[in-house]
Amino acid sequence: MIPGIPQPRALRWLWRAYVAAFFVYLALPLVVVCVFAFNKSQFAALPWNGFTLDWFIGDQRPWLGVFNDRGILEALKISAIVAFWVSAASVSVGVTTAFLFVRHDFRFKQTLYVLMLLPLVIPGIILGISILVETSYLANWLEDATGLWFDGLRPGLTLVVLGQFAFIATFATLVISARLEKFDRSLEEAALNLGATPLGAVRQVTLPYLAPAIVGAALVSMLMSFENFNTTLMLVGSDAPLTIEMFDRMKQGSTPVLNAVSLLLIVASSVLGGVALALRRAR
Amino acid sequence: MTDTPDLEAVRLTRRFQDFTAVDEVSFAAPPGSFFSILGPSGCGKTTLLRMIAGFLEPSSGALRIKGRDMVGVPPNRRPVAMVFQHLALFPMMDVGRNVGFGLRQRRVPSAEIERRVADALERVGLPGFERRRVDQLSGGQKQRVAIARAMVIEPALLLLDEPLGALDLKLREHMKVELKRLQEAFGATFVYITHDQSEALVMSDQVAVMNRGRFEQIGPPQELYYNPRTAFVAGFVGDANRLRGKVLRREGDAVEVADPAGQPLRAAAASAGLAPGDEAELFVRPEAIRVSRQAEDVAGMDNVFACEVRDILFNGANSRINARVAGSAREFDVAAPQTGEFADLRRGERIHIGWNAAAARAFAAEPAEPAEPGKAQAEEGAA
Amino acid sequence: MTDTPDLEAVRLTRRFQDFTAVDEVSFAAPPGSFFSILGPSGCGKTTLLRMIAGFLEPSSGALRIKGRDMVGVPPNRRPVAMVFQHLALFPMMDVGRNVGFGLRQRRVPSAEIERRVADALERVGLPGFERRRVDQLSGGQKQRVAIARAMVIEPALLLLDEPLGALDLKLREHMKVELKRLQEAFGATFVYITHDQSEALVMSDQVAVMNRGRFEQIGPPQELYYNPRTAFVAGFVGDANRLRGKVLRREGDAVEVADPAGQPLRAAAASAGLAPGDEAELFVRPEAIRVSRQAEDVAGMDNVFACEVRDILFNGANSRINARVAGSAREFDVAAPQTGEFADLRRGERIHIGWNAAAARAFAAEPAEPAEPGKAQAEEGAA
Amino acid sequence: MSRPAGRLTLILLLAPLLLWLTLLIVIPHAAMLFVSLRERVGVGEYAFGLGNYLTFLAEPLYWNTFVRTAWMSVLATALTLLIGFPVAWHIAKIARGRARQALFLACLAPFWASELVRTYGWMILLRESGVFSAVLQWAGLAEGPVEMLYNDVAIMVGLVYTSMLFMVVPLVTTLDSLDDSLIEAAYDLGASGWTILREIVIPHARPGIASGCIVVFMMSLGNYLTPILLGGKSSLWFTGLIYDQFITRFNWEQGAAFGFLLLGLSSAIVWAGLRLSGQSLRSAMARP
Amino acid sequence: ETLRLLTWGGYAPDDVVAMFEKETGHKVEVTLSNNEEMIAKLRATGGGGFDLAQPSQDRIAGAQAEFGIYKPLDLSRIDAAQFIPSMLEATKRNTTVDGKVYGVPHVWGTSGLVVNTAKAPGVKDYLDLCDPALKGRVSYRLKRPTLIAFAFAMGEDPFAAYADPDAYKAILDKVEKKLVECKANVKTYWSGGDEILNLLRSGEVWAAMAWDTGGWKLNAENPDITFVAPASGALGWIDTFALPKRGRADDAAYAWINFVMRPEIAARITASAGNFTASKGADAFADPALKARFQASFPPEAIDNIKWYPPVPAGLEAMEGAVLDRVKAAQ
Ligand SMILES: Nc1ncnc2c1ncn2[C@@H]1O[C@H](COP(=O)(O)OP(=O)(O)OP(=O)(O)O)[C@@H](O)[C@H]1O
Ligand SMILES: Nc1ncnc2c1ncn2[C@@H]1O[C@H](COP(=O)(O)OP(=O)(O)OP(=O)(O)O)[C@@H](O)[C@H]1O
Ligand SMILES: NCCCCNCCCN
Ligand SMILES: [Mg+2]
Ligand SMILES: [Mg+2]
Repeated sequence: MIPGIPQPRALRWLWRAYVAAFFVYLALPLVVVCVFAFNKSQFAALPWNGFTLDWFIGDQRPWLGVFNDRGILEALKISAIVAFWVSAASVSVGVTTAFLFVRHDFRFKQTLYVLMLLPLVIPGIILGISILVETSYLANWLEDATGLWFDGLRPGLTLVVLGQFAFIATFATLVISARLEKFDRSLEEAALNLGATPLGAVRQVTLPYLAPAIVGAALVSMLMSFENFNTTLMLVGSDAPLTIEMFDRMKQGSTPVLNAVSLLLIVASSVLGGVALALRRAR
Repeated sequence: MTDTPDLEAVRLTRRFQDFTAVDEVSFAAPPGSFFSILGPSGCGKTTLLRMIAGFLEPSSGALRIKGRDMVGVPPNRRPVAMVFQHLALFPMMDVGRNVGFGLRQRRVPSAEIERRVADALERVGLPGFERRRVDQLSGGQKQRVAIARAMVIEPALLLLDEPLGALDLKLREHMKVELKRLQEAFGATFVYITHDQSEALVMSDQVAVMNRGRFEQIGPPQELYYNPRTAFVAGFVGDANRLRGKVLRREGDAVEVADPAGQPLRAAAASAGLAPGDEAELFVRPEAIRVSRQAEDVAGMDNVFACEVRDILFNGANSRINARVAGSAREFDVAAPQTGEFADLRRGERIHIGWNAAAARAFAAEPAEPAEPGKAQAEEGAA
Repeated sequence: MTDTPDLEAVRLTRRFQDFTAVDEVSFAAPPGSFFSILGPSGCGKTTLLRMIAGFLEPSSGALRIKGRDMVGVPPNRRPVAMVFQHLALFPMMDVGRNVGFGLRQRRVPSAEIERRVADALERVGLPGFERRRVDQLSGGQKQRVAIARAMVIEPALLLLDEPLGALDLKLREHMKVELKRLQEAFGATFVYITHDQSEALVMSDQVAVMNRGRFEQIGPPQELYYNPRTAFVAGFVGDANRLRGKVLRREGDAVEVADPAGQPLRAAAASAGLAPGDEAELFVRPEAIRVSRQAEDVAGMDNVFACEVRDILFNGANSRINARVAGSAREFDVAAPQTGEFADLRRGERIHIGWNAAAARAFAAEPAEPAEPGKAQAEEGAA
Repeated sequence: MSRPAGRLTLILLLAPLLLWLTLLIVIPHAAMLFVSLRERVGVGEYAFGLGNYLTFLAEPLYWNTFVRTAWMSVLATALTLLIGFPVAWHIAKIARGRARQALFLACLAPFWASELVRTYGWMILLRESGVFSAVLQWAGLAEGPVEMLYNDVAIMVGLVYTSMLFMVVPLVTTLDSLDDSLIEAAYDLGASGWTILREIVIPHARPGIASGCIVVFMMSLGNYLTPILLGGKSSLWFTGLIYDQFITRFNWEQGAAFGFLLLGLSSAIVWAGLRLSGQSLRSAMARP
Repeated sequence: ETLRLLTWGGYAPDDVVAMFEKETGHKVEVTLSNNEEMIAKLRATGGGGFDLAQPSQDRIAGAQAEFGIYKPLDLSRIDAAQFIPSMLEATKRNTTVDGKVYGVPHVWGTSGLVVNTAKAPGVKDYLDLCDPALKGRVSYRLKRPTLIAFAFAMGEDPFAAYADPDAYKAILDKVEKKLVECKANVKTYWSGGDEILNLLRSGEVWAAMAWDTGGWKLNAENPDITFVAPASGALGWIDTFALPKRGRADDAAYAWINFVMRPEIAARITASAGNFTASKGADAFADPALKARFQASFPPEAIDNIKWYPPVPAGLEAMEGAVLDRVKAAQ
């Protein structure tokens, strides 16, 4: 298939069929997950026993729906809290780091840049255990030394946030740097020239220019945090975020309440993702 | 208005490491004038302008605006406004907020901002454009908004860094005239930089020709065109045929230069210091050469050649004849007379060309340089 | 060589959905000629060229290359080669492999490829450039490599889609002449598209002026310039002053048109069908207008106006006087005589201008159109 | 901006980065290395040594899992490339306007739902009482229920699915930047489709292929969920071993050693990939 | 106070939590887990993050010796009268380290076989799971109970060998071989209680080694499926209450223990988890149908044959882990 060049009809059809098949392959698992959220069966499998909304609104075990499932709701809340902090931290550091790498020259810049990229090629589980090991030893040492307790250094939400931040910050930095690089410095100079102070120029011109990237990075960070599993698994304490809760339930063998949560997740993240994409377009 | 120039530079110099981008440049732009700095790419124009705007510190020399010394004054405190090459309109603000930006920085009350913005937009011919988004404007409109934004703060000086560079040909032609009219309307001093000689010639009261960090000549456009003082100016401003040869004789300002193709070439105006035996470069403008089918028609002129037509470059009023001197490799570009008298000229035909010594100028030849633009540059490539 | 044209199109048409991009275009390019298609952006030039190259199927009409019908023949089977607007040199190959690409596809033995590549590079003035990387070439060199790459396969026809568009001004001037010389050297038929009238005029044997999918006129450059057959051609090819008015009288080809500023305007050549009462458009080239300080000098001419100098656009040999008719808003662009006789003309001075009916042409006025280029387009913005 | 102010800005901007990289990347890995070099010699007693690494060498099971994980990840990467390339080509070069946007969006959408949900979907599809089995029986292609879960093919399907986005997006980006006129020029000069693919498209897309492959390979190698959930009784995966050492054997020392081995393996393969494709980490990864 | 409870599925049903919260004002957060993960989590947190854990009684002493993740119970705060005395004593004994008691009993039950008698009528002992007729229809966990169970079924006494690592190793080798042979029969190694129920329910699995309670639950839905006490003896386990070393809500933890050991509450837990508790007198409140199923599965001689887990000495688990890995890796 060559763009703009006439092709035999059969080849064109074959090609289209392949592309169509591909998108069916992409959609199938998600569609199936969603459909089985409405099956009147305790088990997400065939046969189809009829339509039900119990997995959303049921209030009696085992027909307990998402909206009445304390565990799921709690996990959802935890995920949201984690996502909020991860995204806030990643975006803040992303902005400062983007300015650093785009605007400044200093010794070891290249080395630091490569180091900053590394989290992208460290398997999540290893990131998780390495932070677990570090903080455990640190906590043990601090506790031995002071006799106090350092709960923040033990598996729990703080570590989950830190662990996710460790690699999501790289994404945020890349997204924001990409936009900052495209920023025409003469806009800032124009602002100075028109009487703005250096900070005023950044505030009135540069940051508004970066806004779509910042919001986009925040949304992407939230999505990544929400769906992170590998790193979180190693750092989670008593408060399980949604993916961990769902994984535990899957291992335990759960009712299609999982399908219902998944459906909600798919809808919510598509909306968020759509917004992030629209923002990227809007530049 | 006093006689203090709006802008005055004295031996202004800027070095980057061991490279001197601007080299002891001195000039003064009188109030209300359109002052252009014309030079090839990389000659230091932007560096100079950025020093005036305060984005770069001079390495040495003095810079005064309205008589006030500018050294150490940050850009946001200087009474200059700038129109950037790519205009640098703020894309996140509408036209009104763009134009009002400078006033907001000065904490002008918002009612007054509104009034002055409306007024500025009116003056650039865009009344009521306040709520337009920047990306909804055409190239020419953007240009005018940039000027309004700069002029609304009533700067002593407006600096323009090749603002027409990004426009397409037709619009550029139009904006040349427009810019000059705006300058007159605002009555402000414009300092305009460009590498396009036709822009500088058409718009300016004064043009400074810059080359390798230095000013080669400052003067009104006609003076540069008709009385270039250096070989560089002669070659860079306007088209010219360029001839090299050894100086044979010198009499006052007039010289005779040896030409391999036959009779010596005569020029009435030679630069000082050009002595017999020196390598000289002669410049003759295509429109200064007379062309005829009959040898007699040009016989009385100081320099005459019998040629063969190599190409006819028909281009309406700007048609050229490319003629090669018979029995030589020397070529001339000759303006085809606008009378249309040579419309039937054919390639290979024999013609006679001639020009008077008064139409030619001679300079000491510079060694051919990569930084040199014009004809020579376009010949690159034939390794 | 026979008389079969290298390229022949008969009522060639291409529609996109309900939009007709190329509309019943017919023409023939004789062997060895330089054939240009000139038209404003969006008029359908690229669409036409892509049909010739085989990247688009015509909706109707016939297309023959060297007499062979081309409908249904895929691009890689057509005896044409194309030089793309951005040249489309393969950045992943060196110059030699770029030029040899077409030969490799034809399974020419590699020794012969080497020989022919060296030969082609030699002919475009780049001998020994085989091992250079594409990004090490200057703009003009790239241009020549693209031509070598296309010519090495000895196509019947070379198609060029605005190949100079990406070059800067000086280089473009130079390459105009160069391209024409290369065409002569290769002796091939070039079909060249451009929206720049000066390119078309300078290089071509024949120019087709295209507008909104149709050919308005085909002819040699001089004919288009001096005898435009439509208002569009008159306005698009070369500069012209454009005057509107109602037709008062018609005598043979001559017409008289009412002018608000006073006496009627006379034109010797009017398009057919222009009748009294019709709205007409008159075209007069700036260089066809005589200018003088004395009214007597122009008194004998068919059209005369007393004017005031509004602007002097000094540009060396191409200087213009912008004159406004006294007591009216009508403005004229007049070429300043190259004699330098008006060098001391000042703004606001009174002058007299005049031209003969023979220098003006009249056409039925078209309603002002956004697709129309030229002066009118540059006036955009003043809302 | 004056010099001291510039310095202060630099320090303020540098601080968060340095804190992040040292506290969350450098020191943790150093700590992990340290732990991996501790051997358990008795209840609560440890000594320094390479014992944990020797255990790895001595036990073929660990070796095999290591090699198997690497090999399957390479395979998954290759499959993802083969399957994704035509689609990326379609999006970048063939689809136009709104269709193009829609297809690109359709490519992204599944990845906004979590990996867990995607894998769960495959479980519902593949299991014996699942959709495929039912469809096969309904179509008469199978007599009884067919189990498609719990085997390596299922793992492969899941891995390819899960990484598809990370292949398609960089490919679309690079293919998008390939000027159509290069293809047309080649075609115009007589090239066939294959020649164009080999001589024009692939050389141009190399950076995208490299970055796509690196990311997909990393994701497969470091995957935990997919092999566990889809692989069932044969779900041997090196990350699983690491998890087990940490969680079910409480053997952090061994787990840390495994972690380091995995890190070494991934670094080595990424490095080799970059080498082969003439890319740098910077050029391959810095394209969000 | 918030009580962060680390426990098994079914041990903290919603209604009980609600009653407790209402009565005491403490809030309860439940995290479901299994023995290994409980230890792993507590190890990672240094005994923090949770206020009350419920590991099995045999898994406390070793983990405590190695990692020190629990704190001793203050027995004075536990209402001993609510416990079945023999079970309380046995558990205290097994969970004593350095003279301090770390666990008291809560729920007890057995592991044995859950069989779909219509499809796999012949399954009476663990080794029957390896019958080629059951290819692809069997499931068990890949955890130490399976090793122990197969060892008993192969005529060994692994508990007796606990003190003698070499002997234990020899037994494990035998078991490993058997499990590798048997692997073809396995559909998947299950890990969660509801997972195996779903597999049996849907007919994907016909016979499994599983907890008794699952069998009884399914029996209520489908009479073909039931728990079978294996001929070589069911394995008896007791899940306990233990206090993580750095729990912060001891008051709530003790309150919870005393609350759920009340007979009427214990009966609710039995109803939810399916297993009986160490609560004295809860029997009276238990569902008669459940009791009936228990009696059907456990005739008196089967009860006598239950093999109760002794505490696992530290270090054995590493040996078992390697065996389990190899079984998993086998093709
Ligand atoms: N920050 C810098 N460091 C080193 N050299 C510089 C710097 N800025 C400019 N130069 C050099 O100074 C010279 C003049 O640059 P400048 O930008 O002023 O040229 P210009 O006349 O504006 O050219 P153009 O027409 O291409 O914009 C160039 O050779 C450039 O390479
Ligand atoms: N694939 C297409 N679908 C619909 N309309 C098209 C398509 N290709 C071109 N057109 C339309 O056909 C007209 C002619 O386009 P074409 O590209 O031939 O113009 P052009 O003369 O080459 O212009 P330019 O000088 O800007 O390159 C334009 O209005 C364009 O919008
Ligand atoms: N080896 C000990 C097994 C303990 C099982 N507890 C099971 C709880 C099931 N509901
Ligand atoms: Mg510049
Ligand atoms: Mg075009």
